[in-house]
This record gives sequence, structure tokens and C-alpha cells, in this order.
Amino acid sequence: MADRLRMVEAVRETLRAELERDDSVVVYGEDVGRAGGVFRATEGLLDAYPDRVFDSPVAEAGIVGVGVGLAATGLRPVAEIQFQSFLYQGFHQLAQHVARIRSRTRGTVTCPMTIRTPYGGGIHALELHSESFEAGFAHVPGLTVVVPASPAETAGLLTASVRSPDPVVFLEPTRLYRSFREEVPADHELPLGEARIVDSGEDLTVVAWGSMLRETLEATAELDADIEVIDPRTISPLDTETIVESVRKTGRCVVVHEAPRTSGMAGEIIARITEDAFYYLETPVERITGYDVPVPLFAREDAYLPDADRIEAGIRRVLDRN
Amino acid sequence: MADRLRMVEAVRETLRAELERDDSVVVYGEDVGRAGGVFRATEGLLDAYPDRVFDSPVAEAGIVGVGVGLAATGLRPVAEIQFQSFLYQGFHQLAQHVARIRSRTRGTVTCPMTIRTPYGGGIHALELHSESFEAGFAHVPGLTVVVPASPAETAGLLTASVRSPDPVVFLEPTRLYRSFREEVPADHELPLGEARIVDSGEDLTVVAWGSMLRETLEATAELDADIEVIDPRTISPLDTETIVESVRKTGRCVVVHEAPRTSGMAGEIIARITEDAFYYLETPVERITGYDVPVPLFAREDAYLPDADRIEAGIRRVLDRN
Amino acid sequence: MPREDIAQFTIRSVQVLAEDGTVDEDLAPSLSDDELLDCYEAMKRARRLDERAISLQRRGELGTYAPAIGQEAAQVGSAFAMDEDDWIVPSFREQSALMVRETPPQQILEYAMGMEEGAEIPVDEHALPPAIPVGTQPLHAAGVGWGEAIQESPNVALTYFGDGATSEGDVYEALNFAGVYDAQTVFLCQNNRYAISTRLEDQTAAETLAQKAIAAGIDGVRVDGNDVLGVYRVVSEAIERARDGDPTLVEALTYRRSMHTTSDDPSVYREAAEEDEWEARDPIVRFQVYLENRGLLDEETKATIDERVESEIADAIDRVNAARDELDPADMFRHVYAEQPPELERQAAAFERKGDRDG
Amino acid sequence: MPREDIAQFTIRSVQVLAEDGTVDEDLAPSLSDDELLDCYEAMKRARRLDERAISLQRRGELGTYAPAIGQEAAQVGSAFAMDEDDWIVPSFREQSALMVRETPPQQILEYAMGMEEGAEIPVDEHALPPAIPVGTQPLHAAGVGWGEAIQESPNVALTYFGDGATSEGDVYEALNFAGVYDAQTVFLCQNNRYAISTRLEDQTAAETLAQKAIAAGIDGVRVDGNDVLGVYRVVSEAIERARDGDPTLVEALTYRRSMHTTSDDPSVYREAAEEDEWEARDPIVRFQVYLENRGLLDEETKATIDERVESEIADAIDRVNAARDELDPADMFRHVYAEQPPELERQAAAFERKGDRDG
Ligand SMILES: Cc1ncc(C[n+]2csc(CCOP(=O)(O)OP(=O)(O)O)c2C)c(N)n1
Ligand SMILES: Cc1ncc(C[n+]2csc(CCOP(=O)(O)OP(=O)(O)O)c2C)c(N)n1
Ligand SMILES: [Mg+2]
Ligand SMILES: [Mg+2]
Repeated sequence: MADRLRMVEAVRETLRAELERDDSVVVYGEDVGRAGGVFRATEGLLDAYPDRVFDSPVAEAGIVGVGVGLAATGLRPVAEIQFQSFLYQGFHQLAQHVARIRSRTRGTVTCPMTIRTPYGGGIHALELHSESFEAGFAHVPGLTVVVPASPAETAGLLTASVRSPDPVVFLEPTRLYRSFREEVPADHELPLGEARIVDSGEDLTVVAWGSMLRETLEATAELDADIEVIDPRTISPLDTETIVESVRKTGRCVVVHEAPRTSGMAGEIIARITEDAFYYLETPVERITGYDVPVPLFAREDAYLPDADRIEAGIRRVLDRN
Repeated sequence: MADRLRMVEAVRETLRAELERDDSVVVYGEDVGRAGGVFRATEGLLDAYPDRVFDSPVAEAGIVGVGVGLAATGLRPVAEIQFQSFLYQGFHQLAQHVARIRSRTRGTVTCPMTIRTPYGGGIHALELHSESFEAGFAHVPGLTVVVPASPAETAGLLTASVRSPDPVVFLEPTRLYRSFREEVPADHELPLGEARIVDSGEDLTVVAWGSMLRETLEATAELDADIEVIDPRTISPLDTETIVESVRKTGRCVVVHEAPRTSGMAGEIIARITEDAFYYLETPVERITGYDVPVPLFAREDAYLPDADRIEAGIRRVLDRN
Repeated sequence: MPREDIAQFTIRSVQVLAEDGTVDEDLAPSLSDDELLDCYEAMKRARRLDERAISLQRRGELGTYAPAIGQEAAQVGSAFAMDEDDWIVPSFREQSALMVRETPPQQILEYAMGMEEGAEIPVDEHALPPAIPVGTQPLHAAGVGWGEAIQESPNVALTYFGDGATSEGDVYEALNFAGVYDAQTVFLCQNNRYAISTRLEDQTAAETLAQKAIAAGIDGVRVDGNDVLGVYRVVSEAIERARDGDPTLVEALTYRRSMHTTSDDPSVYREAAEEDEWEARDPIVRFQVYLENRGLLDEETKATIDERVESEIADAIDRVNAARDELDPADMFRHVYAEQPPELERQAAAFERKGDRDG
Repeated sequence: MPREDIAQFTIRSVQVLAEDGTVDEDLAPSLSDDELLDCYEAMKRARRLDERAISLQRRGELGTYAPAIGQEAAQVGSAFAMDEDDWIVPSFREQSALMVRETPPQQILEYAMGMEEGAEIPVDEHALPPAIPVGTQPLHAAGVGWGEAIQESPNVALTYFGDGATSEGDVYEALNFAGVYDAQTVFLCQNNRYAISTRLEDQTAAETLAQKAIAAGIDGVRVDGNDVLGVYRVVSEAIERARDGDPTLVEALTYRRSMHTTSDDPSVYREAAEEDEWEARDPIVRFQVYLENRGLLDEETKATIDERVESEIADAIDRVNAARDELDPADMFRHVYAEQPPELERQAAAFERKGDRDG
């Protein structure tokens, strides 16, 4: 690698590298083989590794469930679910088995499976192609939930996910797949469970991930304030410390996500800040989120998604309060 | 009715009354017919309404999915899922269709379906028979999520759920099914979306639901303080106002749930309190919750579940802080 | 017993209108000349809408669109077999069938423009909106067919899904529920040989899809899906059986001649030669030859039909463009619950005020 | 073509050991006298463990327990057909099969006492823990059988599930995946006629469960599940086919003679007369008659076996009681992730300190 890649290319090159490095890696999912994936994230892999790349039947419970068996035989399953909402079809396999086979067996059977799936809105896709349910996945103990926000981050975090001894739900913001290029180092592995301080600042902390990070950076660029921007990267287990330390320093915080507001991850983050940084808060934490409505079809989608304007307005409100 | 009933009897008598009152009500689910349900919550209903009570195949996606069709033909489906974790098998039908058919069709097709399911721990049941995923369901816009805490509340809320024009996930705490009796008025309907102030008080607010309400009341009975106890009853849409008003008055709050901590409903409640009552808080809100582990098998289950002792200790900490 | 054969099953395939345009007179359905011409016009209308939609999408005026070019016989033939009060339960590729059921092309375009208006169901219309998640809607159709049975109504539900969908557990559960509850449901699987790029042999080891019915103990039959008369006949029979509580799985063997959706490039996963082969088997051409041979279709009639179709679609495009310009985004808050809960009211208000306070 | 039969399927049923204890010599598997006696002892052990477990549960010493009384032939016969390195993928009622695979009765009791220790899998043991959610584990077995195929290993997976499970979409998806990927998997459905209270006719309209294989394009066969030799034979054949990548669904027709679990009262939903009928068809009795007729089993041998089984189980009960007393509840924090994340560490510490600060 070490090339300037788009996010979707970073996915592909990471999978290629992991297939090459480790014979036990198998890649499968709907249309990942001959077509190379509906976003071309697996293009060329079947040709290069014909014995370890497979097109799957259209059956997400199956895709998730067979992973438990593949892993038991010593393989390292890397499955693609074509869109995040269709992981719901396999949610029971995820929650009842993948997430807990380690604890059920006191560590004697494990499931080092990675489930990659395009996630989030902003590409004017069909109904149910734009959801973000990271909070629901994060509520299942045993899962690691990752959302990358750039090509290099994708490579680093996906490498770590494939190598992780635990199951990872790897949520790829479709909106960022082709939106920009970035230098991606070869054999890049980033730690899971560690947030990234994207921008340092003293006045206010913003926590944002996925494509909301980009909107946030657009918003903060407009602002004449010293803002710390944190990308948790791993949604669960969440790196509380980095967030809490930042809020202790800034005393002000805004959390952004595109998932519906109620019961979203912002609630969890606000609770942790309340627990560990309450006395440092100069003003309440705000959250800028999707609304509590199903993501509308694309003609109304832009109205649903938080954008740089809404984030900027939110930051201003929190800065202006005292 | 107007009898002293156990919760499971309140379920049964409510279903009987609704079957009687409204010809469009159909009751179905695994073993609900000839056996009258594994908890006997539907005992006698098949005999009384042989054309509208059905045993279902063991297929939860099916049970949820056919509800969309039944409702389209003008029926009012009341389905039982044998244990809450098995609703995961039908989570996709719930999130992709049941919850959103109204918004997808701009109100021209609706799904007034009630999905009842035993929920929560404390009865020393098998693996995956003790989970509580209310936070995950609450994250799906369009659903109403209800947890009753007593026989009369069960009757009132279940009546409202069956009559609701929107789909309701009705979570019945198994631990309370037979734990006590209560006077249950006939034709009792309680509003959805409204919290109940179980005890009024000035010193501290506790928010708790399901079997955790009982643990909370046990804890507060031990305490020499004036505690306000709120049962939200409807987890989503949540009655923010009642909670916020209470916290504005008491300045202190503890939220209790048995679901795992991370991404649980306590986070959402703390976020709402932060938004609307921050300046009234004398000390951070605490949460007493299940741990971030799969609910263990029953030999270790008591260690997992929050109990009156943990709640009491939590309340004391919050009261003692200043 | 030692070894004993205890159950035997046969899957039958039906064709009425052969590829050369000749008809098996014994099996030919009794359709009037007008009905035959209506059927033809419906197929033409569907084809033309798809073609126009593809070019609108190419010009950026439409979102992702799933054309059914090549599948018109399967959809139109089956939709014609329904009575007015029967239910249509479609997936995302059923514009041909929906238009037979009098969904105006405008609504189809609205949906493709990302407007919920396109999925509004008129009062008393027995239809469900398109299901985007593959294989979910057959359960709804099983529920409809069961609900009608409970209410002793004669109406049946006809649901559409693809070959790929048959791999989803939901479809199997739907067949099984229908069998258990004597649901008044017909399951129409359009086997167009591909699920996006995935060929049938990577989808299942089953040699036919009709045989999936056997697992549920219901009838399964295959029909030539490019033969509109065959589809009409087989589906009519299935509908009649369904009225008596006997559900059927019909496999209509066809071919998706164009892309999976406008986001898809089939040349990545299939040969032009294969596409050419199926061009020769086009369902409209075949039916046209038949109608011409019967003397029902001359150049003038064809031209009249083409013009009518063309202007209907042009009208629809005008109307939908106008509708798009009037779209109120705040509408997304209005249909989540029957009555708006306070928190959602607050969010809607925040949305209108923009920036004053967030959702 | 007009109408043509395009596919034909036959479901066959096998019985080797008849109800009267006579055997079909052509089909009888070649098992040595010792193997036959081992098989008998395994069935007796299973029966006795179930009986003891029920009475322990009645005394409050055990949690919910799912006995397999009446199903010993189906489980023991099939487990005997496996090679040592083959995989067992059980549901929650497979103690008979698990003990053949050398799961000690102690672990089975531990599991029934609510201890995760009971689901620990020894290193190099090819087994998955019991699956509580109905119908989920066949997918794991499809994955195992596919994984072994990918790695060109000869091992197969044998998974157990019930008649009720066949209604779950997951089971169908498992059969279909196995067919597509030539998974080295055998699917053993113990059709014990009930899913808790639900009778087969409320579960599916299919006349056999073996025919569910047809939907996935794999082999399906029925065997008398109370005939240990028949089960052994049919499953052995299926395992051999699976080694070559041909999965099979075997339906073993049997009867659950006792309760669904210790929380269940079958008298609510079935007649004593039916239970009596099946008592007469008990798999152990039938096999015993056969062994006696062959001169392999006299009163003394029977007594020795009974005593051995009795003392093994008594030992297991002692050991598990001791284990229970040493249980560390904090163990629940230890196996959630390979490495404990900080938040969980904090929660575990809070748990130990109790009350200092909550989780
Ligand atoms: C549950 C689910 N999984 C995956 C997808 C993505 N997807 C859309 S169409 C399709 C293939 C469907 O194939 P088929 O059933 O044959 O229907 P066709 O597109 O050929 O009409 C897939 C995988 C989806 N929409 N829903
Ligand atoms: C997904 C799921 N749904 C429901 C249940 C509750 N339940 C436990 S056993 C059972 C019946 C299973 O019947 P069958 O498959 O015939 O197996 P058997 O109990 O007869 O061995 C049910 C419904 C469950 N454990 N999992
Ligand atoms: Mg297809
Ligand atoms: Mg059974």
C-alpha cells in the first residue's frame, strides 16, 4: 500500500493484505466474489484468492451464523453484509451466538469474525440503505463496534478487526467510500478501543464519528474557537478516558451522530461524561443527531441528516452559554 | 375483572376482554393455544375463541412478519414471542416493516400490532431467557415500548396497547408474573407515553421500571429520605416531562435498569435530564444497571442483576454527595 | 418396512405460448381480444416506463431504479389473473404488475425520486408498498392470505419475489405459515437467474425453485415466465386454489434483460452472448407475434398503443417533477405515530426553527 | 413442452430393528458385540441421567432440564456413527449424544445447575456448546462443515435439532448454505412429534420433515428414530456422503416420552393413551430384546451395567455439588472479551468492592 487511496480501496487493499498474510482468512458475502461487491470493496479478491473468497446466497442470518462454524474450525471469517439494515436479518445470530460464544464456553470457543457493512446515509440510496444502528450493536456485550472515518483509519482499524480475537461489527460510512483520498501506510494496524484526537482544542469538545466527523470538521473550520474534535473510532468498547479527559479540560461538549436521537450513542456518552466529568461541565452537553423518525427516502434525506450547519449552530449555542 | 390478580392473570384477563370486545383481535404465538402459553398467560383463550387464537410454528420472524399482513386486512394482531431474546429472530421484520409501514406509506397502511413477550431476569431460567433489550427497541422510531410493573398496570397498559393504532412491544417482567396480587379494575385502560409517580418525594428521584421498580421500592423503604420514584412505564416514546420536572424539584437522580449498562436506557434518560434539568442538578445522576456482560446462567445470575442493596447503596451515594 | 418409499413429489412446468409464437390450444386461457390487447399494452407500458426511467436516472433526475425489462410477461400475466379485491404484495421490481393494478406511473416515478408519496396506498386499494429488504414481504402476504381466511373473505394475496429471495429464511417461513394456516396466498417467484451478480447455482443446490414448496407441504409449479399466457393460466389456477385455502408457489422462469438496478453494471458478471440469447426470447416480441398471427395487432394498432403509452408516461413525468418541487421535508415527522409524541413534536419544531435548538 | 414433469423426488424411510426386536439382516450394520453392548450401555446411561436429573430438579437442586427419555436411540445411534474428530453441534436436549462423545455427566449437570462450566469445551474436542435458541445451531454446523471442506479435512459436522426447529428460517438457510457450499454436514432432525405443546400438524403442512431437504437440493431420508441400528446405519451413510461434500437431512421419527422440560406438564396437551402407545415402542426395550435374543445380554450383564451407570451418575452428582459451592460469580466478567476493556475492568472492580461505586 502506502498509496493515496479512497476508503473503499482501503477496504479492498486491507482485505487483500490480510488474505495474503493469513491463510485462515476467508471473505464471503452477497456479490463479493464475481462482482467484487456492490461498492467494489472486494474487487479482484476472488481472482487472487479463488479458494477463500465466496459469493453467498441472499441470507444474512446464514452469513452471520455460518461464521460461528467457520471460526470453530480455525478459520477467520470476514463477512460482508450488503447494507447495515440487512444485518437485522442476522441480529439473532449476532447477539445469541457470535457475541457470546466466548463467555458461554468460558473462553474455550471463540468467534474472531469480522462483519463489514456499509453504514449511514448521504448517498441518496434506496429505503433502508442509510441506517445507523451502532447504539443497538453496542448494547450487546461481547461485540466490538467500529466506525472508521477516513481511508487510513479504515485500513488501520480493519486490519486490527480482522486480527482481533473477538467479533467485530465494522461499519463503513458509505458516504465516505469515494469522497476523498488519503495516504495509507502498508501493514497499518491501529488499536481498537482507542479514540483519536482529531483536533486539539481548549474551548469545547466535539465527539463525532463516521461521516459526521467530516461534517463536524467542516463546521469547526467555520468557527473562531479552539475546538477539540474526538473520533471514538471504536464505539464499543468505548474509550471513555479520552473523551472524559477532554471534557474535563474544555468544560463543554457536543456529541454528534446521524442515528435517531432516542437511545442513540450520544446518550451513553453523555452518561459517561456525567459520571466522570460532571463537575467540570460549564454547561450541559448537547447532542446533534438524526431525528426520531425512520430515515426518509432520499428526497427528504438531507433534512434528516445532521450537517455542518446544524453542528455549527449547536457548537455556537454551547459556546455562547455560560 | 376487578379481582385480585397476579400479573400473568392480568395479561390473560385483558386478552380475554379484548377478544370479547373486538372481533378483529387475533391472538397467536408459540404454544399460546392448546397449552395456554408456557407461563399460562393465554390459558383458556383458545377454548373461548377458537377461531381467533392460534398456535404458531416455531418461527419468530414469521410471527412478527405475518402481523403486517393480518393488520392490513383489518385485524388486530396480538402476538406472543415466547421470550424476549427470541424477538431478535424477528428483529428485521420489526424494524424494517412493523415499525415503519405507517411512515413508509404516509399513514395509508398501519400496523396496530401488539407483541407481548416475557422479559428480564430473576427466575433462574435457561440461557437467553433473561435479557432486556428495551433500549434497542426504543432506538427504532415508530415503535412503542412498554414495560408494566404490576398486575393493574399490566391490565391498563396492555389494554391500551391492544387498542393502540401503532405497534407496541410489550415487555412483561417474568419475575413479576406470579410475585404478587393486586386489585385490577375491569376495562382498565391507562395512557401510553405517560410515566407514573409511584412515590412522591423531595430529596431524590429514582427512575426504574419492570422488576427493578420493586427492587427500588424495597431499597427506598430502607432509607430515611424523601424519595420520588418514577416508573416511566412507556420506555418509548418516553415521558420526559414527568422525569424532568421531578429532577428539577429534587436535584438528584438515580436511574435503574437490569439491561447492560452501555447503551442502555439510562443513558438516554441522563441525556434528557442533562438537556432539560442540568442547572437543577446538585450532583451527577447515577445509574445502577446490569453489567456489560451477557446475562450469566442462573448460578451467577443474582450477581448480575441489580438488587435492592445495590440500589440502596447508589441512592445513599447520591444523597450523601453535595 | 426396512426400506420404503413414503412420499413422492413431482414438479411440473407449463408453457402455453411457445417461443415461436404458437399456442397450445388446450391450455390457452379464454381471454377476449380486448383483454389480450390490454395485456399487450400493459407490457408495452411497463417496458417503456423502465426505458424512460433508466434514461431519467442517467440524467440525474431519478434515484436508483430497478427495471424489469424482460420480465413483463411474468408480471403482467400474473397481475391480470387477479381479481380487483385481491392483494398485491410486491418487492422493488414490480412496476409492470403494479401498473396493471392501476398504480399510476406517476407514483412509481415518485418512489424512484425518493418520495414517500410514491408508496402511498389509496383507500380501498388492496396493496402493500414495495418491500426493499429481500424476501421479507412474502410473510406479509402469508399474513394477508391468512387474515382473509380468518375473515372468510374470498380475497387472495399475490406476492412477488426473486430467485435470490428464496434463500432468505423469511420466504421459507412464509411458505410454511401459509401451509399451516391455509392462507389464501399465491407466491410468485420470478426466477430471473440472477440476484444482482449471483447466479442460481451459487444461490441454491435445488434444481428448480418451485420445489421449495415441498418443504412447506404446499403446491409448487414452474411456468415459462416469458410466456404471458402461460403465466396467466398457471397463476389463475393458483389463485383459484388459494381462494379455497391452498397456497401455491409459482416459479416463473425468466430473465432480467437489463441491469439489476441503475447502480449495477451486468457486464461485470455476465456475457453479452447470454443477453443476446434472451433478447431472442423476449416476452413482448413473442406475444406480439402471436397477436399478429391472430390478426389482432396491425401496425396501426401498435402505433396507437405506443403513442398512448408515450404520452401517459410523459404526463407522469411532468406531474412528478411538479410534485417534487412542492415536497415538504417536515413531512417526515408526521407519520411516525398516529399521534405525535411530545419529543417528536419538539424535534419537528426545532427542525422548523432551524438552529434555534437542535432536535 | 406445454406441461412437462421436470423434477421428481422420493423420500425413503428405513428401519433395521423392528418393534418386536427382529432385525433386517441385509441392512444391519456390522457392529461387534462389544460395540452393541456399548451402545446399549450408553442408552441406559442417558435414560438414567435424565431420570436422576428430573428428580434432582424436583428437589430444587437443578434448574430447568430437558430430558430426552424415549429419544435415546436417535441420539446414541447417531453419535456412535461419528468418528472421533467429527463435530457435534447440539441443541439443548442432547445429553444422550453428548455422553457418547465423552462429555462427562458432571458437565451436563453443571449446565443444568446454571454454571457456564457445563458448556466449556475441552481443547481438541470437536463440539459446540448447547444452543438454547431453537434452530440456530444448524447454521453453525453448516459453517463447520463448510470450514472443514475449505481446509480439505475429512471431518464432518453432525447437528441435532427438533421438529419445531424446522419451522425456523435459520434451519432452512443452513440446509441451503450446506447445499451451495458442499458442506460436510449431516442434519439430524429428531422428530419427536412435539415442539413443547405444538403438534406437527400445527408446525407444518409437510407430510415428512425429511422432504425439507428438497428445498435445498440436498438428500433427505427418514429413519425410525427408536431403532438404534437403523439410526446408526442411516447416519453412518449420511456421514460418509458428507465427507465427500454431500450434506443430508435425516429425519429420525421418535417420541419424547417425558416432559418438554421440567417446567412443562405434557398432560395439558396430550393424552395418556398416546404416551402409553409410545412406551410400548421404547427404544431401549426394543434393543434389549434384540440383544437378549442374540444372547449378548443376560441378567448379570444388565445388573453390572445398571450398577456402573448408577455409580457414575452418583459420582457426577457429588462432584457437581462440590463445584457449585466453589463458584466464583466474578467469573462473568472474565470471558466477555479476550482482553478486558477498561470499562468492564471498572465494573468488575466495582462488583468486588460492592457498593463503593456501582458498575
Ligand atoms: C435483506 C436484504 N439483503 C440484501 C439486499 C440487497 N439486495 C437487493 S436486491 C438483491 C438481490 C435480489 O435478487 P432476487 O431475489 O433474485 O431479485 P431480483 O433483484 O433478481 O429481482 C440484494 C442482495 C436487500 N435489499 N435486502
Ligand atoms: C428461537 C427460539 N424460539 C423459541 C424458543 C422456546 N422453545 C424452546 S424449545 C421449543 C420447542 C422446540 O421444539 P423442537 O424443535 O421440536 O425440539 P424438542 O424440544 O422437541 O426437542 C421452543 C419453542 C427458543 N428456545 N428459541
Ligand atoms: Mg433474481
Ligand atoms: Mg420436538
